[in-house]
Amino acid sequence: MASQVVPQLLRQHLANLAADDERISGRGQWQGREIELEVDCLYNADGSAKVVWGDTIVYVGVKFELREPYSDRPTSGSLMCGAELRPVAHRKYEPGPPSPESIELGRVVDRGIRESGCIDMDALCIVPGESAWMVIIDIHVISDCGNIFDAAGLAAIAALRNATVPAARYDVGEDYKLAVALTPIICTFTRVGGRYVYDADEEEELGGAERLSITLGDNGNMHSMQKGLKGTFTAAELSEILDVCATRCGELRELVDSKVE
Amino acid sequence: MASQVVPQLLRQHLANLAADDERISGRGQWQGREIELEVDCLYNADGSAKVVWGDTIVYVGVKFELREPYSDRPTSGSLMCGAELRPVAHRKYEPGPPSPESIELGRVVDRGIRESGCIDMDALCIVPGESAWMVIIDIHVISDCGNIFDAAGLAAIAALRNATVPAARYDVGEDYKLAVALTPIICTFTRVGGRYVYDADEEEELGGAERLSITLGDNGNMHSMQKGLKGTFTAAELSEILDVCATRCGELRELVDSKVE
Amino acid sequence: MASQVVPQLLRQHLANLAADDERISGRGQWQGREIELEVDCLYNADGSAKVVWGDTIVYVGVKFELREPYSDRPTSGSLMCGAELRPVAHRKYEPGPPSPESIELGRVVDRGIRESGCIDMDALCIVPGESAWMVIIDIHVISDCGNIFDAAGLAAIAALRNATVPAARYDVGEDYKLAVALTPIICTFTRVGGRYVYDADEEEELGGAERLSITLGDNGNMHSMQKGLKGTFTAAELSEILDVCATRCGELRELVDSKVE
Amino acid sequence: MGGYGDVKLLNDDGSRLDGRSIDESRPIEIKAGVIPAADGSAWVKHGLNEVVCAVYGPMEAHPRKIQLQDQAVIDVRYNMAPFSTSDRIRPGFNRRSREISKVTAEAFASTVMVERYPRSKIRIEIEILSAEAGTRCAGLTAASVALADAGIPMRGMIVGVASGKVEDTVVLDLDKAEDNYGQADLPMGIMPTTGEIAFMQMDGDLSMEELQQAMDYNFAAAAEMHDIMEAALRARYEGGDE
Amino acid sequence: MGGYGDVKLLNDDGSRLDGRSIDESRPIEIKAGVIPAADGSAWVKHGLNEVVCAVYGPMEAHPRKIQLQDQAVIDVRYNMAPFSTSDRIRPGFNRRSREISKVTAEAFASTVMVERYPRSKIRIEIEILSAEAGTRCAGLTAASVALADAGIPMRGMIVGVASGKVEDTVVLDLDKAEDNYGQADLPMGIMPTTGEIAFMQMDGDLSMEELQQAMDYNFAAAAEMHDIMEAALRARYEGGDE
Amino acid sequence: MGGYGDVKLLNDDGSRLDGRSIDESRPIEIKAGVIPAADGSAWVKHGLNEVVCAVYGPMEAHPRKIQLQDQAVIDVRYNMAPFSTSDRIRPGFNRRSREISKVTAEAFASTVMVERYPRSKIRIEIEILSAEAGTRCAGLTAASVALADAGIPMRGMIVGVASGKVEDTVVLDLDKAEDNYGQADLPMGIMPTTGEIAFMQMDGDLSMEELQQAMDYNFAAAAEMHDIMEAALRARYEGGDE
Repeated sequence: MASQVVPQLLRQHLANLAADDERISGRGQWQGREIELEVDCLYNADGSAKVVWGDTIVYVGVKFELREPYSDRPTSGSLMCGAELRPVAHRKYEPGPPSPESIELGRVVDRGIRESGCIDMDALCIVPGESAWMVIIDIHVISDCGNIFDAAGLAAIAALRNATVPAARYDVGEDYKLAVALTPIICTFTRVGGRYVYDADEEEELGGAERLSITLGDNGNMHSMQKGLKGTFTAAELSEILDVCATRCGELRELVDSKVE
Repeated sequence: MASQVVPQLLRQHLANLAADDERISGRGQWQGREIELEVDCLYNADGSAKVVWGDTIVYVGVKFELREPYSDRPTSGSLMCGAELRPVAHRKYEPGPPSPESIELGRVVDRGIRESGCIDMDALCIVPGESAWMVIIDIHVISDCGNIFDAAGLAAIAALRNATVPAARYDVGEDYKLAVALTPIICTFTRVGGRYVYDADEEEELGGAERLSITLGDNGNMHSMQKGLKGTFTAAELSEILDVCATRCGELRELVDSKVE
Repeated sequence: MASQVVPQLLRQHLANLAADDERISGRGQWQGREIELEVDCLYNADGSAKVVWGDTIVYVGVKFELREPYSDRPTSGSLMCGAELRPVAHRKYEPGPPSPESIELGRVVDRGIRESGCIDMDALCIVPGESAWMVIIDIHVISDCGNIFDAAGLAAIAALRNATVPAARYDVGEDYKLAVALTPIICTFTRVGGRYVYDADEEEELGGAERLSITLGDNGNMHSMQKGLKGTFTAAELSEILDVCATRCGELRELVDSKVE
Repeated sequence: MGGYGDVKLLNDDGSRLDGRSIDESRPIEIKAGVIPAADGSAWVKHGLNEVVCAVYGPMEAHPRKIQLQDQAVIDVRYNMAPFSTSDRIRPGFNRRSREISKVTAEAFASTVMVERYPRSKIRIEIEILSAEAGTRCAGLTAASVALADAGIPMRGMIVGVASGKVEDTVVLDLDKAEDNYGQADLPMGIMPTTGEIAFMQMDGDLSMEELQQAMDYNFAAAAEMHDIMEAALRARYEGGDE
Repeated sequence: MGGYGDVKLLNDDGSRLDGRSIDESRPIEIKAGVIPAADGSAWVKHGLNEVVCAVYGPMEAHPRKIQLQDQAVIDVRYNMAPFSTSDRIRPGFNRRSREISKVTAEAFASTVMVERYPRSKIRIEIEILSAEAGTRCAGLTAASVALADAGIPMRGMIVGVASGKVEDTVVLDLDKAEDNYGQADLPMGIMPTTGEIAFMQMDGDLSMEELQQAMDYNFAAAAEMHDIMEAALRARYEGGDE
Repeated sequence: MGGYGDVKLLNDDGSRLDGRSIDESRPIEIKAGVIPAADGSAWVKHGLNEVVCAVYGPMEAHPRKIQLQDQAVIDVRYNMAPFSTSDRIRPGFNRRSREISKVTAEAFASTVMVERYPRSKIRIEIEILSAEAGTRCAGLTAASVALADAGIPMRGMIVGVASGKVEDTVVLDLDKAEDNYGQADLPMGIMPTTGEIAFMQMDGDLSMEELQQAMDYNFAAAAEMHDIMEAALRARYEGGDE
């Protein structure tokens, strides 16, 4: 039976801190951890990024494959984004088929990128109905110390913007940079000690409740939202979060811009 | 460890009833439950039926797909019939890959339909060696309160007789009714309290023994038989069952006839 | 929890025997068990062999399939070798997906055959880039009483040398014998009672430690080596084993030669 | 969201292709107690969507390692029947269904009084018989009614509702064409009795103002549907199965 | 059953393509005790079919949730080796094998004295080495001999036999061509010592009279084969492995 | 081993295509303590290979049936990230990875003092981020450093090294081209402190003399690499993460 003792004590401690407007890490309510972003760091990937987000570490590799287009979109390429939460990343992860947690992570990052329209799918087509590029984004979490959604989302868009289409490897011309017109950014907020905070760390996640992840595009519009984990929220709470979200997304977009080209 | 206490008491109770020629439901030995049959009830299926058989509920949907014919039968279409005993249908069912129970159900219904010859497989061919229709029958049990074989078999043949070949969807002409020349019907008998009864309900199955399922065609010939579960029977017992079977199958065939044009 | 009591007593017993230069079966340190080899014994296989090695029994069947060559080797056929350690073979085996033990067995036998170059892969090509033979070796262990590596390896090369390419079945000409130029032989040594012995039986494996399997070709060169199970060895121990290995491999190669034409 | 600009989804008079106004739901029918084998059940027909839900439990949680010491585990399976869509769906593992099952389970873990049933499990089985845009919301609604039908105490019933954007206009309850060719979709699980949001996903492109409009539509629709759900439960206990 | 009318399966003199009369079995060889690692085992060669069976147990049933309080669980695996058929079979999951395993297990649960071994498990492993029509029956026969070889008490040995219909004629023991192009097949598991039927499947097209004829053939053949099975067991205990 | 004779792998002066001499390793970098979530970890860059390893434990072994009464179970997963090779690798089951995981686990079961942790489990997670020939050896090296970083007592650190044969010449540490077109490969896991071999695989074609040469190269390289591993551990405990 899963022990609930530690989380209960932790929950109380987090509530006490929140009452004093404090966090266990000493950070402010809307303050994130230190982030290091590195691109072009994986030898065999066509695009890559490594994000060290506090003690959380995520690699993303982008690969391209030539495929026959889907029959209902013969002039379009395609995009696939998957995540693996492998046992390397934390004591809590077990081997086996993809867990619901890893599926959710992959799909939330996928939607943010896909819906932003940052990649022109039609530009990925080589011969209509015959061959088009499939862009494959693989998220590989190496150390999970909280907020893997934001670390993965950041690494994913950075890796995409770093990506080179390997046309030469497939004998369809010369390699060229993938055109990525926009930079969608995901921000995650977690209820800790009764209130929302930005960028929860490992202990805050363990003792916290529901999570809200929001992807904003360059124009400030939302491209994806996802509520996860046990807990509910109100429309007013969402509004407050969205204000903070816009600021944080802007900062992170600048970080990406500073690292690619 | 699976508890055997309830079934043992139940078994004794069923034996006492059988000694008095009674059943737990008050039905006669060869009497079935009330049946409701509805066809054309699933919006996206190409043919469909819903059977409410006492408290047992089964949906069947028929879909068509265009496939390359098998290389050893280049001028034939094909038939696939599968069943899912999903956790929705009873407390006893668990999620996961298809159980032996669901495989047996699908295959027994499949054999009865296939061997009756009610579908002309050669008529399903569009271009020999290139494309032919695959008829896919999906049995979806929603409530299992006994005798899912007969409920599924009835729904399957009714859904087939309701089916429209979606030629327009596949750009190979206009839609047309699937030709179903015959109406094979399955009847199941279960040893309860030492003797056979027709159409066992949930408690009779729990406290009963082996099951005999027989599919009869329009001409009264057998197209499939299957003995399942622990128990044995004699040739004389089979003869008695076959007599009853012919009568029940005739009644059920009339029910199907009354619902499809 | 897996009981370790029996193995511990057994280990002590094996150590005492080894101190007196004895084995539990009465065999000498480098002496193998009786071997029966039969070829052409499976009706539907294209090549087959059965090895009865002491109380260990292994069947190998070879089948051919026509496939499109791999794009990086358009003029080559291919080879696949797999093993199944099914529950039939021993009380210890469980049903389910291939275990690490069965994967290791298949891959070690595969490497010995593949690396010996005994099959000319280019001769398996029918039309470059379009169709080539895939040779499929299936190892089926029926009774595991120790040293399945050597029994499987012997049966595999014997079945290959017995194999007929079923060209007629695939409408690509007349059947002909598969050309197998060489006869790689695998020998396995196990640390028992602290020293290495050849051809460990069931009890010696249960109370023993690491295993060294070596495949030698006709010219005496090594084609594969594999250290398995818990334990370490020294370079000097390896040298001693390699000397014995050459003798045993020669004897087994003669056995194969005596059974296939 | 396809977001294909060249498909017309609004008529010149501002109404939608199927004649609905922009803040109008598709027709909804709900029945409670439709699956005799289950402890509680419901059937929801929402437009062309058809969903059944069975609830089993509370029962002992197996295997023990999934048990929670101080509360019940909510185990949800959202499953699309193979015949529920235009192209047949192969039975078995499916990433989309796994994700929906996960967030649906988390929604109900927030509203069911799970602390009353330590070490136990409540199974919610959502089966999609016909899918025409909006099945996750219909599943939420069906599950709430099935839980109530099973007599499982909740802080309130979650109502599944969605708004979206077509031709730059926020509309309530996208149908299949609007879902395929529209610009955004915002499915939510709302508890009208408390105003809480227990479920939310969104994809597409939505400005802050559009989000506000979509949420307003969703809250209003949820309140209306809550009445229908209550009526279905009353019908079940007062007047038999209809 | 293929039922293709244009394939000739009977000669003009009424004999079959392989020369057998219509009530004649293919040749059968049986050996007991062929797998040293097993508690009991058997090998059956029936025409071109070749089958081995190992029995393990009774042993403790694992995991505990499969245990039955008052009897042993019979666990059967019918498996076709990849090289057992003309086209290679990929190892692993297979619907046909699962179904045969299930009904075979149920047959032996009916004849093994399972009540003597509460909470335990008896494993029956049937491996098809060569398949040419009739392997499920050969598997039943092999399993009976292997169980007897393991010393597991039974109410009687199940004998696997089959009759079928070709060119409108009922014949005993279909071979591969007759199975592919014939009109019906009726495999049964019969206990000749009691006259009980523990296993039955049928497919094709069979009138009531034809069924009666097929069952008569099956019962007669089962009695004959039972003698061969007993002889194999005697040979094992009296005269060594042959 | 491809063994294609027509690819030139040695220059006329006897040096290799990348300029190395025949007994020279590719450059190696090692860091300990790179994964904050783990109990111990390491990063190894060996030529173009890049590998990280996390160690968790000793922890209670679950489920109980995998427990050993008198020692710890060593549980190794060697996994190639999907982007680690030129052609993307699909995540999931993979025969090669399973085999490497098995023999790697057996190697560490031979050197970790498993008898100190009965009934427990030590997890070793090897993740290949970039694969260019030699990843199983880099994984062995990384795992040794990660185990030491986790404070798990060992009889010695296993060092992963390999030699092979190209153009009939024995060379140390094959790179990708040499691996693809060479004649033999001999990866080993050596404990330089004791001279024991805990891991060995070999494929290709190697005479007894060539084997001796290859082993000599491997032992010498292992001794050198052992120093680098110790330096990485010292750096971790003395001077922070670098």
